[in-house]
Amino acid sequence: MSSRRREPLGPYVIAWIVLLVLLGLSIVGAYQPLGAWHALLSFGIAATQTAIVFIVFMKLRGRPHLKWLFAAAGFFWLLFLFSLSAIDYATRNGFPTH
Amino acid sequence: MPPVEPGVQYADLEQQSETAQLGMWVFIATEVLFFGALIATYVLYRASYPAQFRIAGHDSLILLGSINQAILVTSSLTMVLAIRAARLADRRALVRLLLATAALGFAFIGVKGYEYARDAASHSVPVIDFVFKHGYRAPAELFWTFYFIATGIHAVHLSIGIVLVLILAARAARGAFTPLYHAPLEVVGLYWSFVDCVWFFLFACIYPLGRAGI
Amino acid sequence: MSATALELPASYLTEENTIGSWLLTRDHKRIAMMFFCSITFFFFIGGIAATLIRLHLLSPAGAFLQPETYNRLFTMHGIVMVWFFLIPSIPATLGNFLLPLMIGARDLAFPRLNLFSWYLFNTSGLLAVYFLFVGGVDTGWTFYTPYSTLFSNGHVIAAAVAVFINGFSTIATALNFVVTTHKLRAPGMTWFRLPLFVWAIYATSIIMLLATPVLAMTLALIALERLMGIGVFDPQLGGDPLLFQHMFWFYSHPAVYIMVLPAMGVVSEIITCFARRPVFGYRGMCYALITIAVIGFFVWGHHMFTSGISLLSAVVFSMMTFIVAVPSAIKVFNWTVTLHNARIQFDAPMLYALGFIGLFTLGGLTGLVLGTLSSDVHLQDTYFVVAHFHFIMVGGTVSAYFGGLHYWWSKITGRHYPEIWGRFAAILMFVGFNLTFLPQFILGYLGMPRRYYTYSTDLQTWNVLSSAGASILAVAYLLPLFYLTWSLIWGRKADDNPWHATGLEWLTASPPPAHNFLRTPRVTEGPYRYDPRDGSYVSQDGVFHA
Amino acid sequence: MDQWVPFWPTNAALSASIVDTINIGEFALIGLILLFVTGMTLVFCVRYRRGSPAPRQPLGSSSWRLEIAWTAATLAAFFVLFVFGANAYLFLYRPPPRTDLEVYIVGKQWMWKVQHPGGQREIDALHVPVDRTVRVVLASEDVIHSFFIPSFRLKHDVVPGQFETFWFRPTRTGEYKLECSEFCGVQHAHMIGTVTVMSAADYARWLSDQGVAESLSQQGAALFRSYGCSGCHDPHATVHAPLLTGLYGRVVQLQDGRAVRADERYIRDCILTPLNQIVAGYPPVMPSFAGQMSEEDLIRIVAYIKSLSAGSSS
Repeated sequence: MSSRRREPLGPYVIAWIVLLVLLGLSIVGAYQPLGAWHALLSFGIAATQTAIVFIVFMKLRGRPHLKWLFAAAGFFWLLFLFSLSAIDYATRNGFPTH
Repeated sequence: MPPVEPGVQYADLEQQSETAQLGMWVFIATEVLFFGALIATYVLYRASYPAQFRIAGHDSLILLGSINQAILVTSSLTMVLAIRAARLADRRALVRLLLATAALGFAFIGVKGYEYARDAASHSVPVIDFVFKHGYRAPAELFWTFYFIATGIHAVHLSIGIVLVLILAARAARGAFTPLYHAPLEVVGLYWSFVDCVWFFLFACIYPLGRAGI
Repeated sequence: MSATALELPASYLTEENTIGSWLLTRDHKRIAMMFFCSITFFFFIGGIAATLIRLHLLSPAGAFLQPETYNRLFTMHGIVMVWFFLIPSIPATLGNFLLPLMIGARDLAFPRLNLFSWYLFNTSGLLAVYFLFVGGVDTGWTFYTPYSTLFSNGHVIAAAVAVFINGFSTIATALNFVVTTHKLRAPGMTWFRLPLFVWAIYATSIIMLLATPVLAMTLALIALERLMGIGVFDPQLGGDPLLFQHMFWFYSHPAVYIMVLPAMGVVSEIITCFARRPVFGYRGMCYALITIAVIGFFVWGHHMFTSGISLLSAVVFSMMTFIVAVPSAIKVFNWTVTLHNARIQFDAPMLYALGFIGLFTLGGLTGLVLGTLSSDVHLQDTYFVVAHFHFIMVGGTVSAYFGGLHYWWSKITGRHYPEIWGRFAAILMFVGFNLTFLPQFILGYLGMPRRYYTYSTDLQTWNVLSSAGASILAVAYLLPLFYLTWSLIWGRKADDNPWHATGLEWLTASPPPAHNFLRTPRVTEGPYRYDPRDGSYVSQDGVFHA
Repeated sequence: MDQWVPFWPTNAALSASIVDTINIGEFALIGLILLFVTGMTLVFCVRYRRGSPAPRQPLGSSSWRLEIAWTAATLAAFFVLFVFGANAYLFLYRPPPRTDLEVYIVGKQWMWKVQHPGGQREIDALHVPVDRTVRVVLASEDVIHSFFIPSFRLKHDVVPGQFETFWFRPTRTGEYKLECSEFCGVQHAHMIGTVTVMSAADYARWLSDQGVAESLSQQGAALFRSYGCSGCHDPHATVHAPLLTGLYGRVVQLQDGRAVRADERYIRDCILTPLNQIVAGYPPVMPSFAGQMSEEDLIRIVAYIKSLSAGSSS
């Protein structure tokens, strides 16, 4: 955290522009006939945007290095919440009615 | 300003700052699970009732959602620029950027409020005022329930963020932050950007649905 | 004992003694003491409920309670014991007190957050006491939908909010522990020099951080559903009650590990000290703790084998359940082998720890029976399950909690507890516990469902035995309350390291001064460098003691 | 129940024999492990007590061989248990190899309502013949219940909003407890009843003594007309709706590409949420009957639709 180091402005602005472009892509993509790929596209874009914010705005690469561990831990456990309950839903005989 | 002393348990300010940032990252991990649980319920129900979710999602207001995303992304930018200003000891820019961040936060809440009003006008508020429109069945109400709970909890998070940023702006105006000591800015900045990330996923859940025909 | 002791200022207990100085303290030791008072209060609330339940079940028709009252009592017993006693028990008291001492820190990373956690806990506690007095909740601690949202006439919303707030207290404490362990270790205190108690608290905190938010969200949804009639889990509105169970157990199964991992840590400290031997397989013990913390998240579905989840997912969850049992088995074996070639003293903490091993082993093994898919079809929701989890949580966690309390009592208060009474209570607890819960295994296999306020007459013998055991257990739990309080004033004064143990917490005075250490200790040794041949030891700062 | 102090429940069904066999093996194994651990602990405690003259070996530095050995051993033992348990579970919870009889049971606070295919009804009681495979279709009208017969070592939860099915094969005549094992409210402990297993002759006599005019599927046929189902699903109807003859048990091709077997659950879903499974080639015009039919009426109509399939078991 040395104060003498140059503080570049460029990465922030570029990241901001990329985020807005991705937003546009998400909107345009929503109107394309992609069928089941819609979900993948919109969640893929959300994940990419999150990755950009984490890495550039939240400086995931600097000190303290351990933040990698915790940034990953949340998503890792979430993955298991999703996948293990999805096993049930995907292979249960039909869905609850209403 | 007198130099800031580290807490008794810390060797120096740098250790204290790193510890505070690590604390926020750990908190973010819990927040990922908090919102993740909600999004998990959404995904499992959407997988159960794809057609109904498309029909209901089509009625969400994608223009307002997109404007809001642009606002939030920009506010994240002003937030990191504020931290940069603190590092460069530019107090004027720091205060202005913090105020801009809070203003963008307010703008988000304002747009969100307008969107809620429009949703209410089209009778999409579950339980209170819900009309089963063209092809709506019960799962469509489930979609709108998720919409209001998720965006509501997100708005609460954002409001907390606005309060924190305003407090920081007041402290910054008094010159509390220096290139050596600005850990609170870093910590709140992490929080702010994370709330932004939550919105990316809520956007993906809510707005793109059912635009390309149902 | 050490030179530093003479120059130390007043202890954390005597330093400043106004009420304000306690209520606004940032000292982790004082906050630990305040947590200790809070959870003791709730332990007795929950204990009273348990006593009434067991008294009522003396008679097959039910002795004196109305069904509504009975249902509220077992719900209250569950909610209070799980969230207001067991989950904070070891971490918030012993963990809070010892973690900074053991790693050589002067306080936790975020002392104000620590205090805030105590206030959150008490806020939720007050809310809990409130809903208990205005009529209680009758859903069972599991809050299953749609009963809790559509049919119950108890104060479900108040209970959900109480547990929600309680969850944030848990998260705050856990966050503090994790960050402290990462950032505030004394020089030389590498990860593999940490005492196992620290490892256990760390692993527990990870579970707390990542499981509790899911519970918080689930309970928020339950409260909203009940309050507004929205249909997240309501089958009439397209919701799925089983999704609630998935979300609930995603937290509540790891919650069992939140309760038992710190107990494992306590027992590791006690056994090594009283066996005067290094723990067998230290690294294996560390890895086992972390493995349990991770894999413990993947087994929640074993609470749902009979609920109608897909057969494939049931098979996956069963397999995971067997896998998570392996590290627990390793720990039991390692503790047992630690006694080999040892030099064993049977002081009260050791008696509690030995009791823990036996009870935890039986609890874990009967857990395997329940994890076996076909057996669970018969045993799910019977008294077999009740007995099994009480073996883990009460036989395991509460035994270890009392063991730890006795072991560190001199450090916490500067006084010795009366040894004879300590041993007597430990033995009484073991006997009373087994008498209470062994008959329940048989009741369960005979098919007595849990949460029944009446039962058929042929089951009375076992129920009476269980109630008899419960009365012994109640006495055994009351005893320490009396003699430990007595020792605060009349107990023999303790020196810095009465057990001749190796940890850093024993290097400072008993009770420790405000910021723990005058000079930050330099760590050169791993934990548990005891020598069984003559009982000598090397403390973690490298000093040899004969 | 014939023991003074019961220790082991009676074994009255095929499932009980299966579950007991695995459990006895498992109890033996955990008994051995428990004996081993407590035995070692006691021996060490005596031998290595502080005052004892036993020699203490210098401490070995390597422990990993032993640790890996017992990790592998426990993993292997647990895997065997897992395989036996999973195998038996799949046998118990999958559809039976052959069905002799079907019974429909609705749980509600706080009773079990049983409907036999012949139209006989009973509450908190279930009569079944011995040595016949009985398939049970479960439904709940309110909260989650769990249908539990300890002497059969079997239970299955009943989640509202969907049918659950399981089966048993009684092997001993007599009366056995029937219980609800999932907490369901104030009178949860009184949601109990009796399962009576009878010889084939007694069972036939019991059925005829009930004095029922219409079978379940006949009752369903009447409902099929009164709810207006026949208006579209009748062979002579003008609306283009799928014919239901021979539907039950067949594989149905859905519009979204899925192929599902038409079981009770599928038929129920089609009645309540028709838009979620549109049959390929048909317009999505069927109205939903959610909230209009009681669970018992649903069961009757499902029984009728099943009766339209030749070779159906009922």
